Amino acid sequence: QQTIKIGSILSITGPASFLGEPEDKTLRMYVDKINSAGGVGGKKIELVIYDDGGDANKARTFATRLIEDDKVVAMVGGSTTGTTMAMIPVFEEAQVPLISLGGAIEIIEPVRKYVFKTPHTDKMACEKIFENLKQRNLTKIAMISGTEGFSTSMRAQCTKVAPNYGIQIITEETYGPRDSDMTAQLTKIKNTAGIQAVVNAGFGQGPAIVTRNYAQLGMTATPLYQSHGVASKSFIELAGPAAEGVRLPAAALLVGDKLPDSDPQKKVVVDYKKTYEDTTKQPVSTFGGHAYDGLFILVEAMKRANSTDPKKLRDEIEKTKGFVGTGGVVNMSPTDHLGLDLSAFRTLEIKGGDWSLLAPGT
Amino acid sequence: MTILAASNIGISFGGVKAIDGVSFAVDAGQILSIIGPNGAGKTTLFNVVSGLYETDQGRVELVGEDVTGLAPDMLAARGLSRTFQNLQIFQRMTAAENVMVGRHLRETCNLFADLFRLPSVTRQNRATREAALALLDGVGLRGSADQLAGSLPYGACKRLEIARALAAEPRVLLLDEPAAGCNAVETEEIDQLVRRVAAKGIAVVLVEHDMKLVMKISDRILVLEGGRPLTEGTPREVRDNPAVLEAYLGKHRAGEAARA
Amino acid sequence: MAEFFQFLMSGLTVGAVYALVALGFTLVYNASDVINFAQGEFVMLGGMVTVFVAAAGVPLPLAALIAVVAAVAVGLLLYWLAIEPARGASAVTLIIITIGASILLRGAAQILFDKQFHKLPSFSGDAPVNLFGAAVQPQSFWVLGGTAVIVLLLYAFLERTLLGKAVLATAANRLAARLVGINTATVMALAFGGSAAIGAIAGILITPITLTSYDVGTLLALKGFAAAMLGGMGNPLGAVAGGLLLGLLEAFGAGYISSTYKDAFAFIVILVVLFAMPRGLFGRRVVERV
Amino acid sequence: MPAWFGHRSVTLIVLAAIVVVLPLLFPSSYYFRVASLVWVSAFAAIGLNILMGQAGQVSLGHAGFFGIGAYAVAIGPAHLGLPSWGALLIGAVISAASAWLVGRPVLRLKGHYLAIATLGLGVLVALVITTESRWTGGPDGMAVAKLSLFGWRASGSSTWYWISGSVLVVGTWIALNLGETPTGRAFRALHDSEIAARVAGIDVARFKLQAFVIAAVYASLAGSMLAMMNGFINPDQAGFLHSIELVTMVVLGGLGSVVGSIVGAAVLITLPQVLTVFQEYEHVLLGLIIIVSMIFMRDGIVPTASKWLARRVRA
Amino acid sequence: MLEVSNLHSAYGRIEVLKGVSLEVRTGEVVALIGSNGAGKTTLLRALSGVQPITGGEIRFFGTRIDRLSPHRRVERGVTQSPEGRQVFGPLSVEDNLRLGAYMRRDGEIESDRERVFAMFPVLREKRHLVAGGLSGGQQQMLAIGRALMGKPKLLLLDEPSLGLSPILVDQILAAIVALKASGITVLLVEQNATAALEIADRGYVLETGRIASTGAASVLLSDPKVKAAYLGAD
Ligand SMILES: Nc1ncnc2c1ncn2[C@@H]1O[C@H](COP(=O)(O)OP(=O)(O)OP(=O)(O)O)[C@@H](O)[C@H]1O
Ligand SMILES: Nc1ncnc2c1ncn2[C@@H]1O[C@H](COP(=O)(O)OP(=O)(O)OP(=O)(O)O)[C@@H](O)[C@H]1O
Ligand SMILES: [Mg+2]
Ligand SMILES: [Mg+2]
Repeated sequence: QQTIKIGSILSITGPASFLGEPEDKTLRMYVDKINSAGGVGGKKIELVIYDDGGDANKARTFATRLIEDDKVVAMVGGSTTGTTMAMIPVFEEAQVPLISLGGAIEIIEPVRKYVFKTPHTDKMACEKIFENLKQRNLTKIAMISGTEGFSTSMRAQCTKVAPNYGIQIITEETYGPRDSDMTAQLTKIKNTAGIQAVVNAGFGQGPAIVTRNYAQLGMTATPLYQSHGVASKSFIELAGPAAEGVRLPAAALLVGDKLPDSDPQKKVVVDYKKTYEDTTKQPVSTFGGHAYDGLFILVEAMKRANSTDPKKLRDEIEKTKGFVGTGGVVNMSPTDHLGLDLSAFRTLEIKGGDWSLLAPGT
Repeated sequence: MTILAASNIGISFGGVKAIDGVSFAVDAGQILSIIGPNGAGKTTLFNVVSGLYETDQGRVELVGEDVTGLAPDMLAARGLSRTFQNLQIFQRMTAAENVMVGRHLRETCNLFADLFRLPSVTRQNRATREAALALLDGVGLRGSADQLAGSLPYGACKRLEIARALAAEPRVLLLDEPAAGCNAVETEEIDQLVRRVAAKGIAVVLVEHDMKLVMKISDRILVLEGGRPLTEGTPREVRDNPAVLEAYLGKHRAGEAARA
Repeated sequence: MAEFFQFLMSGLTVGAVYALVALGFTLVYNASDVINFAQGEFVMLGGMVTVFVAAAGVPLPLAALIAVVAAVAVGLLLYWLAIEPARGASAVTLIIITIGASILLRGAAQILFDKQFHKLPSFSGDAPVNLFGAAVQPQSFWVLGGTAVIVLLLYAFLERTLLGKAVLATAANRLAARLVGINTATVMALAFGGSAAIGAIAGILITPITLTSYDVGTLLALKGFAAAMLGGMGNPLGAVAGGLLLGLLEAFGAGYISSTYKDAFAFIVILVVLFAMPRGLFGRRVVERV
Repeated sequence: MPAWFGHRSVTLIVLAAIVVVLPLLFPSSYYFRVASLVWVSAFAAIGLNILMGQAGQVSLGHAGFFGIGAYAVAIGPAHLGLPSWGALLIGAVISAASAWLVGRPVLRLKGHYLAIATLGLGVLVALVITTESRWTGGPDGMAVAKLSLFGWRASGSSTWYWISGSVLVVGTWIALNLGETPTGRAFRALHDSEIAARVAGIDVARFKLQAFVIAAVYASLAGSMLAMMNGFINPDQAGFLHSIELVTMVVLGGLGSVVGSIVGAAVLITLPQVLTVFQEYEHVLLGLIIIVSMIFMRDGIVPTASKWLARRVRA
Repeated sequence: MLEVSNLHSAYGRIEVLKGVSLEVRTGEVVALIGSNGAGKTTLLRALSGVQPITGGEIRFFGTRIDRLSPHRRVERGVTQSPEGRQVFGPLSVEDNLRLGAYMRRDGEIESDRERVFAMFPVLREKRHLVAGGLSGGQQQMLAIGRALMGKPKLLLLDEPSLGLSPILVDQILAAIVALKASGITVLLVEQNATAALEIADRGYVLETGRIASTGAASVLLSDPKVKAAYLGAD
């Protein structure tokens, strides 16, 4: 009996472990499920996972290892944009598909033949936030962002798309990934005249501290937007009551139970959430969901191709249409290796210590 | 010819004058001893003269040139070498290598030649090692040439320092208690060694508490007390000076010094 | 003006965090001349153990106590299993051992606990206190107060007790220390246990502000180390001065210059200070006679 | 001929032989990749060892120079239209020049104070690289053009294996050369006693600076090689943790031992690859291995092993 | 009081003490002489427990102490003024002395310190200064004073006169005689062999790790072989 080898290089430890860990758990969980249900086309999936610790150079080495030694047919992974970017040359050269779980748009723009991704781009997050701001007639904003890859990239995208929404970024501040107090930066924002809203691009514990300092400085009258980088329950827990009223763009997964039954994603996200939380006893995050999407886009493509030849897989992945994942409904094309549109994002507001789905137009 | 002349040297630490108004001069081939009670400032004087401490006052001349305040390596290049009361050997190098370092100023040292180990470097190395071995022979350490200096007994280290200082072919040599830690027989060897050095025309300044040695080999003796000069003169004059007797020699020792 | 005070208080808060970590370095350094790179992990243990024990239903003060005990146990184990067997090795070797220990402890923590961030409730609520127009978290006062208490105790211990002198003597000259009858192994164990306790207490005090996770140690250790050197290694008062100064530099740098380059600003000042005062602000002048 | 000459060339020949023979044992080009990483890291470590092991000056910011070299070959071709090899040389020159400039004041510091100052310099370099994203691509890094020489483009793991392997042999040769020369002796002398070295006529500041510049150039070249080999570079390679990793390689292998640096690099590069089978226990084991080896081989792997061998041979 | 039998010690593979046996009786001053590298320092270190031994026994008042750690030996009354002074450089003179009495819990520490100050008045003058700044001879005084602060029963002195001015050498030698009178036993290593033997009761000659000869001090002083090797032509 032959097996199908799928590779995955994730940042299970290190500064991006909050991405890699749920991704790792999700992949293992669902590959077990698939295998116990008979595998794909009668073959079992063999998952080869390496932990790059967030180190791009290590990721690059593991990429070679997956291709050369393990001879995988495809790869789901690269938890971050940084590690993904380092691995892309290897997969392009070997002509093996890579479905990245990294956030930035530069992974799929320009389109590379063998590179796909599942998470919404940072550009979309900016657009979603600005869309909401525009609806509220808030046009003068301040940005505060982390200095790691995710936040820097999102900040750049926001700056780029802001004019499209008539948004003016009046002032920008940054904080280091492990900073423990952002009151200095927030004070400057507070004392800048005319700020109508504040947008925070960041992940990790930083946004929680920003949110707390924001409340501490009594700035809550000005709306605060977080990014999809905080889309896990632990953000609400860490930020505590200070998180009340914070808005953010996020995937449907966070509010699965609150979706109307008519929503096409409802079943998928509710199932995934239940499976994940039952198995791991930890609250679900959208990050694990990206891995779920990546895995099943690949598996579906495999079924359609009825082959495990990497090149055929690639072609089929590119043809993915109407795939309902945790991140949204995916429709890929030769010019779009993500296949999500803005509707995949929901705008959430934190209310009573929980996510709530914002009614359209508010 | 006067090789080294220091005039009116003074230095203080934390407001306390460690030495004040000390002068001396030493000629080629001469042995000048500096003696005095513990803490009189002998070592400090050496430290000033060899450029380790910056002076507050005074002037140092080396072969007629004003070298006050010059860095130790510049002084070394002008012919001043010294040994240390508190051993300063290169622990992780062999005895031979210690002496080879001493020949630094006699070697051409070119980074690129060294990096690429040009033949000239190899040639020079061989010559330096020969010279080092000869010097070790002179202090009776030939047998320990390839032993790590850190594992040598105390007395051997003292002699190693002398060999290293001589390796630079100095014009003036400052010796800080070379015979400390040597028994009478070994001190006798130091005695011979210092005489040989002086005979080559090197000016020697000697700090030493072994009065037998000092009285025997010194041409002149400078006595310090409390950082100030007490007296200066020939061994006989110094030995008979009652102030020296009281401050430094003590009664019993005076007899011993007299016997020398 | 309110802005100035806000920066000031922000700087003091962050600075007190650094100061607490820097204090942890002091004891081990004073006993052995070794920078214990696992010091940050003690801080992490203090926070994480408290979080997890408290989550198991133990009242917070007791959980904190357990955390300190646990950290001390780890500190002693580190000494007995890794430092003592390498007795006599060079300081660099010992430092690499502490780096190994820090990797190990981080790895163990990620298995034993998890990789999530955690918080502890602030000791006296979250309602900000208004000080000259600056809004200050009440926890900042706990951190500042804790720093003050620890530095005074440590200073008194090192300067006023015989055991404290024995610690200094052990670092100054191990051989001589043994010859006068100091049990250097016990002194070292004490230093490691003590600095683990300081680290753990730091971790407990700062977690309500900084949050914690299995890998908070690395950066805290880095900043704490910088603070300790800025103040002058080995001097507890210097550690605190260095920590507060570093925090203030960052806050004022972020506030008045550029938040992106605030770390650069801080390190440039450290470099300039060291060029002018090669032993930090309050470092002991070493006199070595030749 | 003195004994050390034979020793030096024997080391070189053995190293060259290993570089040549190793590929025969490689089942796939993944092994070429890992081996090239070892060679590149070893090259950087050898340079750092000249500074730390011979001259006795720590640097906790050496990855900064590694980063300068890496970003030179990234930025040069991408933004300035320079050929890669030219950018590599310019990177080395910039590294040397900045080492020379900052070295004077920094190297006056001693011990842990020197450590924190170099650490600070490394942090500054990493910070600039992370922040000036217009040039460097920011925290996510940037692509690096392939090395091309006279129309031939270097790509693929095995090509880089041979390039890095040959460069390592040359680097080793130079480092071995240095030991028994006036410069090498001056380094070791000022390591043991600055005062005695100065009194022996050694311009201590100048020699410290030389060691610093040499080490910086080694690191810079290693950084350039890694960047071109990966086709990609990000600021982590210039960061604090990478500096620590380099220092660990040097000490683990053996301070002052050129071969030690190669062994130290080999251990620290291959261990994480081997330990992946232990999954989440990887870090615990890595830490444990570092601790245990330093306890039982406190002078480093190679010096301890050669002492042990010498004893066996004599017995 | 002290019996050493067949003591062996080595640095790595190099054996330095090759079966040393000696004896020191209560109230005696015993001189140990030998040339550079004979192993005198190694022997004293082994007695204090800071140099591992590879064979042999050390008995102190009849009980074996060779397995005791250094601080236990200090507790029993063996203190040492080591070769090379080894003062605590960054600590003050006063702290150095106080640490000399580290194992003591009695109330006479103050008065003992006064005794040391009386013996070496410079130390009183410099009591608040760091020991590292003292001159060589002053550090030597401090090392001896520190050893005395331990209230020893057996005092091990490794070249106590090293670097001291002639007056002080006389004083030290006189002090040793006085110590003996006050009941302290002294094992004295000295390069100044004549002076050492003049005040000692007995002496041992150590040659490359072995005891070459022993006897009453006066006998050794007039032994031609000893004279030729250690006392020099007079
Ligand atoms: N760097 C220093 N810091 C503080 N005090 C110093 C320093 N150097 C010297 N002194 C003081 O200066 C005085 C002279 O010391 P020095 O070492 O020159 O004496 P010396 O004559 O060599 O004595 P000895 O015969 O004991 O070696 C001493 O009292 C010493 O404490
Ligand atoms: N750390 C060490 N490593 C290796 N060998 C050593 C070490 N210390 C001393 N030795 C060797 O042990 C032997 C005895 O040394 P020791 O210091 O005991 O002699 P000593 O009689 O005290 O000499 P000195 O009169 O010079 O003080 C010497 O041959 C010396 O080379
Ligand atoms: Mg002196
Ligand atoms: Mg001795």
